[in-house]
Amino acid sequence: MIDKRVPTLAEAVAGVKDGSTVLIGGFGNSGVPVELVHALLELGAGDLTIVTNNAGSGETDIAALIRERRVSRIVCSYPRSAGSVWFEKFWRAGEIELELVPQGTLSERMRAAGAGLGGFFTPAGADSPLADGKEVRVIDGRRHVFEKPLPADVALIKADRADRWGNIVYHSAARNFGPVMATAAALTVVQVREFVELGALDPEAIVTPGIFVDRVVEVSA
Amino acid sequence: MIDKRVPTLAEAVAGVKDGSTVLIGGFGNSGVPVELVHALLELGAGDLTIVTNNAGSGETDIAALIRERRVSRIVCSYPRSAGSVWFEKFWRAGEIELELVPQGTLSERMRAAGAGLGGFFTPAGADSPLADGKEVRVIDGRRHVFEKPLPADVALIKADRADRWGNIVYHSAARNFGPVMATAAALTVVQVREFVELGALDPEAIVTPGIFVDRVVEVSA
Amino acid sequence: MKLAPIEMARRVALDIPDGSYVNLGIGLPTLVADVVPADREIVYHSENGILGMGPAPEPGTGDPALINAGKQPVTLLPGGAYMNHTDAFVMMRGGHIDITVLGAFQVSERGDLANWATDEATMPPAVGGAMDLAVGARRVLVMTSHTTKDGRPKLLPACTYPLTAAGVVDRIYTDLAVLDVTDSGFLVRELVPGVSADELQDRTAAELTFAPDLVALTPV
Amino acid sequence: MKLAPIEMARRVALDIPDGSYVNLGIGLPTLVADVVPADREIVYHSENGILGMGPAPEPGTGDPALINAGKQPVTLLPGGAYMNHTDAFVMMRGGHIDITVLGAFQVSERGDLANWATDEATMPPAVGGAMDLAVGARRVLVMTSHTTKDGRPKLLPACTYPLTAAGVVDRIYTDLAVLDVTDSGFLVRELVPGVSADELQDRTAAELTFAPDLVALTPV
Repeated sequence: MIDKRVPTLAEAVAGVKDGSTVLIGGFGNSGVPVELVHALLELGAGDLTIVTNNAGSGETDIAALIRERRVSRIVCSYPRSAGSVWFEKFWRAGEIELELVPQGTLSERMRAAGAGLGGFFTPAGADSPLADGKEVRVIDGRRHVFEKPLPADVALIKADRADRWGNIVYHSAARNFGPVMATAAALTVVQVREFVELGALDPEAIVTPGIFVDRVVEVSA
Repeated sequence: MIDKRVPTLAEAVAGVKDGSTVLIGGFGNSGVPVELVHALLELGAGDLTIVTNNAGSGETDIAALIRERRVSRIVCSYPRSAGSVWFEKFWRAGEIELELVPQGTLSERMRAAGAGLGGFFTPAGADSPLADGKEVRVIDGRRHVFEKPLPADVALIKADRADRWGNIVYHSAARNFGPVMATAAALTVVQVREFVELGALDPEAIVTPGIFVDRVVEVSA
Repeated sequence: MKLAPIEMARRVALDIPDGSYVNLGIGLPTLVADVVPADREIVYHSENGILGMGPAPEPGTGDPALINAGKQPVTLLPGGAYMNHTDAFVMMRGGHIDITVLGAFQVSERGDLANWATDEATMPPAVGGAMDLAVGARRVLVMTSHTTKDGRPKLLPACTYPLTAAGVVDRIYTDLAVLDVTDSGFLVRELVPGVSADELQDRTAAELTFAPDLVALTPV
Repeated sequence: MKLAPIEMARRVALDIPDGSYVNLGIGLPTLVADVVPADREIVYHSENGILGMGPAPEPGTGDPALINAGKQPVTLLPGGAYMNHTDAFVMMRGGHIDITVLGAFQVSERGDLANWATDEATMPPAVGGAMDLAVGARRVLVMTSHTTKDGRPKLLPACTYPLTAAGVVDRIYTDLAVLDVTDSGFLVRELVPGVSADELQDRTAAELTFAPDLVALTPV
């Protein structure tokens, strides 16, 4: 029988190792798997590469991971925000490496990893210094830059509901990076507001099918 | 006001020109926009390049387009079927050109067109004669073949319901190529079983947002 | 005399046709949604996976997860849809957005846009979705003050800051003028009353051409 | 003595663990779904956008749009989901399918698979999703008669037909034997009673190695 439900946040993140690449969902404060990130903090894994859109804000979740020196490298599109104090402090001190990626390319690189593709050419960034050192090719008269897949060891995602097969639906704009991150990681962990019975989710409306999900954990709002 | 609903099949396909590249949804007999294809036949446009998974069967829809000599070229993954008599006849006579594309590559090439990408490397087909004449690159120890975007002039799609913004939901496995074809064509035309009021479709479950759709027409079952 | 931000937004709004799919950049451009004529139905897109975005909710109401690209609370209109980030960028990069309105640090006379990084190195760089929008939207409109706060020109023969994308800008709306990017450089279409052609040229590093049918850019 | 197709299917089914995501190729492999032990929960994938596919509906019932890759009517189990073609192939090519069972014209001792085209040119070529499955599934099982109808070997030092994919086959289930593809070629794991090692070698063009713990492939 397939049952991807785990009872605790600790079990949800169990086994994440030092040096892992971890995808963390969310855009601003929408869709961030705060409780899973705190469980990762508790677990103690360090030397992490974090792939996420923003570099944390305030004192919780991603900012806390950075503050506690668990993050050696961050791959993101927009690290700056009102409260990105810890990231900025470590970045200025040269203690955290930043790989800046245009947001569409960030998402597409994860998709390529999940889709088993070897890379793609995109016009985004091809005219900018972000293309430095990368292969640039003119296709149909337009400059394109070659971008590689971005696979990961772990994805931490927040969603709304899940069944025991790991089928997932999200809530409004909290969906954001969840579906693509689920495809790109060897271990995909999803926190949801609610477990539902198998068959309760509309098969026309399942956003992330269980094949992409390894563990689901319920976190009451 | 946005209103993509058109009252007749003739208006739905109006303006399709000789020499167009036309994407036609469906897999086997599931999800084929039969009525739209018949309207295209009626319209009379010829010298068409048809992109579709199968090469028609029996005497209707795609088979009829071929029989009536409207198709000069077909791009598909699986032209052979029990009733693909007309395709085989014209193919043997050298009167129709066939570009055979692995099914995942067919779908992915349309996605690349819709997504504004310049092409991608895939392992599918890289070891086969289908890679002949194409760029092959070893990535992470595996052979990949470079595949180009496949954009089109027109897409003909069958779905279940639509609102006046052109938001679309599908029915079970008839969804197949519809969503990706909708993104890849300059003119996307969708036949649906039923029009619904704006706001009637669940925003969490809309599969093809109206931004990808130009015309919708109701075809009663 | 120069236009206030809301007056600039009203001018931009006039150029957004009924039925357009529009993405408004963070900052100044977001003002445009508030002033589009009421008889036009516009579908607003947000890079974080919203199509058919509506205005901010009443204070104290609304869905905390439903925010726009600038992380401000918004609503969803009837007919709106949610999608994942990858699909939101298919819309942007794939040429499905009719119009984007973006801010700018610099625009060159060839339509090059620099709006993500300056030459200072004290703040970490950030790019977001600007590059995908700039290369992908069918029409790229820039909305910006004509000069920097300390009076330096933003419209240049060539950008000195790192590019967002080359040759993408179609039209620029400043607090002084409306300019098209043409094959022969900046063409001034509209000019605020009280500012002379010479004065505008003085505040512009690139050479300007003035349209024969130059129109007064009167605040509305 | 050789195995009947349903006996081959039963043998394959034993190697499909509980909880697997499985794609069965058209033809012989589809038999496997009917004989998987009832205590195993298997999620079947179909390339046309179905995950969690169930058996054929009762005659006269069912959804005409709900067909499998072989265009036969099927059903959807509770927990099943529909997806578009592109996403169905993300699952296939992206390494998310645990096991695929495919038919074959030829398999080489290096695990090369030829299952889409022969050398005859009278029929138009057709490929379908075979290449994406072969390169993408975590484990590629081949289910085939040991020789062609006219007795020619299908297991070869090198394929003579155009390849589907190189070096992808993990294990082969024939009507005579179960063979692993190893770094040193075909390793026979199980052999039908009544067929000697020499007889099997006679029907195989590639050189065979026999496992020290060779097991009798008894029909179940």
